[in-house]
Amino acid sequence: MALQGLLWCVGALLATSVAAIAVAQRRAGTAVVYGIALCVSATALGVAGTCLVTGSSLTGTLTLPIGLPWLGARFRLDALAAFFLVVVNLGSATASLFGLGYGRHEEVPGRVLPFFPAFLAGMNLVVLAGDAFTFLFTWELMSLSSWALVMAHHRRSGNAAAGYLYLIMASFGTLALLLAFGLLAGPNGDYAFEAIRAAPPAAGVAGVVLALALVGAGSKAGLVPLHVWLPLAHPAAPSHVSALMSGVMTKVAVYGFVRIVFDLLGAPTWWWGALVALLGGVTAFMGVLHALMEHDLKRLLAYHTVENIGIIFIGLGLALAFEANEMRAAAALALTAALFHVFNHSVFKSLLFFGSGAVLSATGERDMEHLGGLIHRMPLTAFAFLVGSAAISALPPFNGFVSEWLTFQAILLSPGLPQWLLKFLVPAIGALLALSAALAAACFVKAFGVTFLGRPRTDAARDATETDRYSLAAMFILAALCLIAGILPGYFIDALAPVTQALAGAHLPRQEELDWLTIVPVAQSRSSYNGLLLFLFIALAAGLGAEAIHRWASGALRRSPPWDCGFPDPSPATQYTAGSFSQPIRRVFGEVVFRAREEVHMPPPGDLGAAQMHVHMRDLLWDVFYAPIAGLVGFAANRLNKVQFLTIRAYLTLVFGALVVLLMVLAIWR
Amino acid sequence: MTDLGSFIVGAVLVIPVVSAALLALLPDDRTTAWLNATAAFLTFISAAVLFLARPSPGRYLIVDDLNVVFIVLSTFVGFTTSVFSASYIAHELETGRLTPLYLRFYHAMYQTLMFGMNLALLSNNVGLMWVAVELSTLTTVLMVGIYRTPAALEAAWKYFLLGSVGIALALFGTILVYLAAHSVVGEGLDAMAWDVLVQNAPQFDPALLNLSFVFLLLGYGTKVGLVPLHAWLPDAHAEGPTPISAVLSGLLLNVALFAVLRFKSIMSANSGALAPGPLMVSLGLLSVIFASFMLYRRTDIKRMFAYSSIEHMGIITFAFGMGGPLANFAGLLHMTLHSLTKSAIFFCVGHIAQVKGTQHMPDIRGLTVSHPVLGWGLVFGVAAIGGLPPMGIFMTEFLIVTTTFARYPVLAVVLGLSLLVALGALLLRLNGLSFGDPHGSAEPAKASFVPIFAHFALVFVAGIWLPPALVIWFQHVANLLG
Amino acid sequence: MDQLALDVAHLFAGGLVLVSFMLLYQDRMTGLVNVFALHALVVSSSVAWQANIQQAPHLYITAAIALAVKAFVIPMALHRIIVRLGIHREIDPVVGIGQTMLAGIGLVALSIMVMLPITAQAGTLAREDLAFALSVVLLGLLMMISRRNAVSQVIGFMSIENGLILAATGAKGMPLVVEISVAFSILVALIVIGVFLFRIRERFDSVDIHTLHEHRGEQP
Amino acid sequence: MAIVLDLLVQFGQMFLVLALAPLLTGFVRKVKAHLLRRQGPPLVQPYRDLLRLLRKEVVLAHTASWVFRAAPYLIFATTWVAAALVPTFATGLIFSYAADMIAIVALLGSARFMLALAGLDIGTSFGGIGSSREMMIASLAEPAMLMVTFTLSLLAGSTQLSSIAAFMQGSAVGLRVSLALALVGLVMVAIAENARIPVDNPATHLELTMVHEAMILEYSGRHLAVIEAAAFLKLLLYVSIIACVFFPWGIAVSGQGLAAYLGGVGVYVLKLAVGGFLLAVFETAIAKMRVFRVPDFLGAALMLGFLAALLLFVTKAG
Repeated sequence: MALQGLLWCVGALLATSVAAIAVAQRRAGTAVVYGIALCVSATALGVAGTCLVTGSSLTGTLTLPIGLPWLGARFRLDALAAFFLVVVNLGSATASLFGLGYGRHEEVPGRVLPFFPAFLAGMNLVVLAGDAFTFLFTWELMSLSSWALVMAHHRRSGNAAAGYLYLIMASFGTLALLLAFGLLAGPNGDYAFEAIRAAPPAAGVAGVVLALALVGAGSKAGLVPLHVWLPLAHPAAPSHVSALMSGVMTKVAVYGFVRIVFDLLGAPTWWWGALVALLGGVTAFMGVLHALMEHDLKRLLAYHTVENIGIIFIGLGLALAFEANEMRAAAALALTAALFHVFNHSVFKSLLFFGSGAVLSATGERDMEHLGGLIHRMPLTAFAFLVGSAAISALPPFNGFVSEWLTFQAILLSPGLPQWLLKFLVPAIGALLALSAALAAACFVKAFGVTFLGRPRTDAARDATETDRYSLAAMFILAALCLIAGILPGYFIDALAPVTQALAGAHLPRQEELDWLTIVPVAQSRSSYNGLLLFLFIALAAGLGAEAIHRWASGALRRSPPWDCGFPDPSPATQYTAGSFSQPIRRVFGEVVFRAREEVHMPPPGDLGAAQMHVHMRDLLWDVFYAPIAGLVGFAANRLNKVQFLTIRAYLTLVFGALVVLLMVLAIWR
Repeated sequence: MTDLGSFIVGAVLVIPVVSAALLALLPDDRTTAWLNATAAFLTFISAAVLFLARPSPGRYLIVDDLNVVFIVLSTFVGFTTSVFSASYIAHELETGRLTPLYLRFYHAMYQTLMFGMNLALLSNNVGLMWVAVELSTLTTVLMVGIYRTPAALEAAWKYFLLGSVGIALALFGTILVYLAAHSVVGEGLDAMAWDVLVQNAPQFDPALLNLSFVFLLLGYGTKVGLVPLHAWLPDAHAEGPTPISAVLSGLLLNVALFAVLRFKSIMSANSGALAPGPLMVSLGLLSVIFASFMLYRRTDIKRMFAYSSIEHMGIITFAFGMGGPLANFAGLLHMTLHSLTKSAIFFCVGHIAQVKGTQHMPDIRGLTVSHPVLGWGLVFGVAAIGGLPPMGIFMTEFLIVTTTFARYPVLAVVLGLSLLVALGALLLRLNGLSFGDPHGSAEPAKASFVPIFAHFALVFVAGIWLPPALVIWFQHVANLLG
Repeated sequence: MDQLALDVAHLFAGGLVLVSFMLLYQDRMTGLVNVFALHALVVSSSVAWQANIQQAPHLYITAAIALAVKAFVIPMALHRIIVRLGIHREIDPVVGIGQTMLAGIGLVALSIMVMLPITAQAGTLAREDLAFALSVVLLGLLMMISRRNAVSQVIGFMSIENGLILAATGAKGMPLVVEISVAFSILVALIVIGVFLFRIRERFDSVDIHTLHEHRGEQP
Repeated sequence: MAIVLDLLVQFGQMFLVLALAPLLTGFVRKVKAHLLRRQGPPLVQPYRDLLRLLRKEVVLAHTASWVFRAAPYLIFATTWVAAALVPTFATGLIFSYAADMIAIVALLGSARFMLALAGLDIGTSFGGIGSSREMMIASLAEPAMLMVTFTLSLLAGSTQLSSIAAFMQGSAVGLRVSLALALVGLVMVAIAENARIPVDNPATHLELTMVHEAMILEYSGRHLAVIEAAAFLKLLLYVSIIACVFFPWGIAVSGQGLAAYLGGVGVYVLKLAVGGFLLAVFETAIAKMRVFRVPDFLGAALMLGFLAALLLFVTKAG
């Protein structure tokens, strides 16, 4: 029943995208399309949410007579799918709401409106798909529609190249998944998930499938070193689409990985966990370092998506390791941590991208070095963005901290793992996680501080105005969710129980009965966290302090210019910039990771010329993984291209050679 | 029914001949284009009737499950191409690249080509088929050279020579087949008739069959455009009139491949002969790899899509070489969809080249801005030909790669990676062609979009939903091919 | 009688291979054309003989066509082309005549090797004769690719055709032989006309790469 | 009735730390002064400073936003809550299960986050310097702290401070290498986090070397008072963590009655005195290092914590 409803929603979205081609040019088109998208995805959100919470009418299956003729298109709804549908449609609904306002600034609605609903439909369908063909079909559909959205502003420099890289990497991932499913389905091609689940592959084959799934899903989710397209493509799209791509589409990729590895692949082997978790740790660390070096606001956010994907994969890897060692409860904890972080990241990453979109539409700037002081002009946006920054920096009492706390708890359970490699690996991963959490905080002090605080660095920033109410509504809904999920995590964890039960064969103790709404992953004595109590304490303490001070201290206040240290220069250029803010961290990590070099040209004394400083950084990952491939293809293309310009005699020689070779084959084959 | 069937078969062959004669004689150039289209339409209708009424196989002609698919497809594309050619040729006359005299010649040759291909598909006789293929080759040679520019002449000449050598090889193979057959089924026409050959294939001398297949594969493979026999194909596509490029890519290659398939079924019927699969697989894979790398350095838009045709012919040959019901099904479907998609792409490209006045890709930019229909049409076409959903080729490539991977993982990986390389090249060009700031003339194209949309609609629907009747049909044929 | 007939046919086939080697050996244009006339003569007489022993009168037509077209008309045309286009007498081979001959011998050996496994008696055409036909075809191809010279390439192609006709007529009772040979003669005639029309100087290459880059829309 | 009592004890601890914090700082200053052969300010000087500041007016820059004005209270609140959650004189208080060590680290993290933002809010280069250096230091100190946390919680099988303290009181501990490593690491982190020599000099006002002071350069009046109080609390918090984890003797267990509590308080004050004395000695003994040497210092701390955790991972059977 629920499944039919969801499919109807998808159908409505597809119909909308077709209709959008017609209405795109009208003025009302934007409102109509986003309005419909909002209503539909809100409905889908409601359906999926009720399915997840009540568990009613889960595991419905449905087969439509399309797609592969002898197989049909199969759709299936279970706890895992329901959870990810909640994530997808929450993001879609808020993005549509944001688009209601933001879309009015769109200069080429004809290139955005038709593809936006199709993109939403694609993401929903991937999660609903019940056989390999439908899964890949919708997966690629999702990529294609999002590619079209990335190409929407194709005339801006760099966007076309970003779209190109994106589509190539997406197709590469699809190829890997294709091969994975080819292995799972076997030679006579029974692609239905039921059939695959019924006959899980042998251990060796399963290892290959895992690697392929890691490549396929990882290239979409942005696992290092397959992440290169992400920071280019996500910012290139319109901001609400960037929010969807970063906050939601990467989660769909995570869904694909979980579906294949936890559901279809049978019992895991311990080294899977080691591999996945290690990749996750490296991804988190590299992602946040890249983000720190970035001063394009949207690209910074995209790199943080890479970081959070890494955190999610750490959780998944730990879950695999625990499951391989039959530590069901621990596996459930790790999986819960990962999935909860999936939800949290989708919330605050969408929020942050909305904020950047509001800034972009208010100032036309994405470069933080040209912003500043926006908190005075756009206070509400600033507030929402601050909440998002605190959440993504894993600060209590917001939701980001809870999921990272759960991940730490899972790490602390891992000494129980018997394998030595894991014993050595897991603490290192924990260190990486801690490091990237701290660096993320630094990075968002930079992002919020340089963008919203201080003095405006350009006229665009000085003349900015607060964004429209639709966008604000979208942002504040998400900000509220960040706080609620942070202080009442118990309910969310309980909602995840059926998922972990289905995948890991266990679930966390039921949380909502505990007094004071504490969350207790394993046992009271072991560890517990109480967001509500912390929140109340902080509120109480702050209230007490403020009250006492306003009661007894002097309320006198005098405005004055800031202390200039005897060097009065009103120019806002004297402020700390994003680059200078991250300089110390660049000095600490940069030499190793980026081969960062600083060149300082100091004019001789008496020369009034400006001193200059250049920072050179190289992306070693690109140099190691991608440059060789590109070079190889170019080389082969150049060499083979000579064949285009031979004489007819030479071509005849080719024919003759082929003939002689085949005849020799015949003569020898006998 | 059978008499109606034979009448229909007669119609499929006679209509082109008669109309060719008419078109050669009629002077006026306004009506001839539409006469051409009408004739093609009638041919298509009568071919479609063959689904219902089918004659019993004769000494010279036969209609069976395999070739009826081909004949309907080729007459359909022939019809749509003639519609496209009407608007295309009108523009050529205005710009004066063609004189009315050449136009008469062109239309007559067009119908002759149709006749040749239909005959090749319908013939129940290896010799007759050989003659028909040679006929269609000669007509296309003449049409490729129709612009009389040095480049066109050179392309035609190259095509002519390589084609002739191919024909010679094919003839030798045909003779060997006859030699293998006539000691079993006796002399005369029986020893060249398909149905007889396939029935008696098991008793033939394996060694002779092997030898003949080598020659036939190379001979007709030259027409298919398999690497390293492909050299004529890119230039012939690039220099001839665009309708001819569409017909070449959409139809003539299929006809040659059809011949190879016929002989493959004979080979696989004989247990003693060497399996034809490995040969076809290796040639196909070679073509795919080679063509995908050749795509990168192309600057002429039609030549680029010609190389993409080589690539897809390689995929189809690979699939048929793999064999097995799934792979054969995928091969048939891929061939059908490729014909539709590639001819539609050439329709787009033809109009684009006309409005922009060049085939040099660096001079064509930002089409989605200046000519939205053509630009997005090109995007759609490239997405379809690159195997992206929701277009049908995704399904066939999905089937081919997965089934291959289960059997020969290495081959599947190589195939998949080279498909990726090809996609990379096409997208790279597409970025320049369809996106970015427009460049060149922005005057609206006087184009007939109906054929383009018709083909794309078919491809799109095929990607989402295949009619069950068609599926059963293809599966049946796939099982026949073994 | 029958055995003798076969031996004569065998003799013709062997002779044809010999003449093909003579073609490869030629280093003068006029000599080449004359030897080709001889090639055609041998083929046509072989065809006539086959017509005789198979009691297949229609083969006489093929023989006549071969004799008329390829032994007289085309050689004359070629002589005229040589004179008209003022092609210098030397034919410039890609590799030396000697290596070419060696390669040809290798090809003959290859074709015999390929034919060995054939068991069935292929009509009046013995296994060896088929091998001879095949080697004539291969030698023709070798000629086409080992000469840079248009006329000699045409001649190579025509010798291929002769080999085919030898095989075709040898295949007893093969239908459509006449039609096929006619069609093939048309093909040859077209090629010759093409050489004549396009003023192809001493090599195909001249209508190929050197003059045509700018037309190709491609940069090498 | 019992719960009211428990609540009373809990809040008693909250206000106890608040009351003791300035005293500790004053004590450290006094000892340092004595070591330098100076008289030094009286012990209660910090209280006087706070009161004086509270009575002064606030001089607020034109460019200050609400972040600048809200930050002090939030910083104070988070630090205070964190400090109040640390078991000082008694373990197992009613809210002790909220006293998760990771949570405490994160609370201090939020305080630092707000402080750094406040530093950037005015838009002068001093604030920028301070914030950027502070975050650089934190980006190494926080992981080090977490590694120490790992070590302790792996030993005690819990991340709750009171359980850890209870475990350390027990006999099962013995003398462990990893504990020693963790102690050293924790001390280094504490020095860095509290802006003490050699990382930072709390007494300096030379812009180029200061970190913490640079961030709060624009603060004045009551805002400055609140921030100073938060800083006092932070120092107290670290000393009490070290005390209750590594020297857990004499801590009362909840429910033992008032006498035990009073005894606990006495021992606690004693521990604070010892800790303060050692800190003063340490600070006077060495010189401040360059800012860009700090990463090496903290990297060492991180390495120590990591080694400690690794040792436990490898030795612990599971």
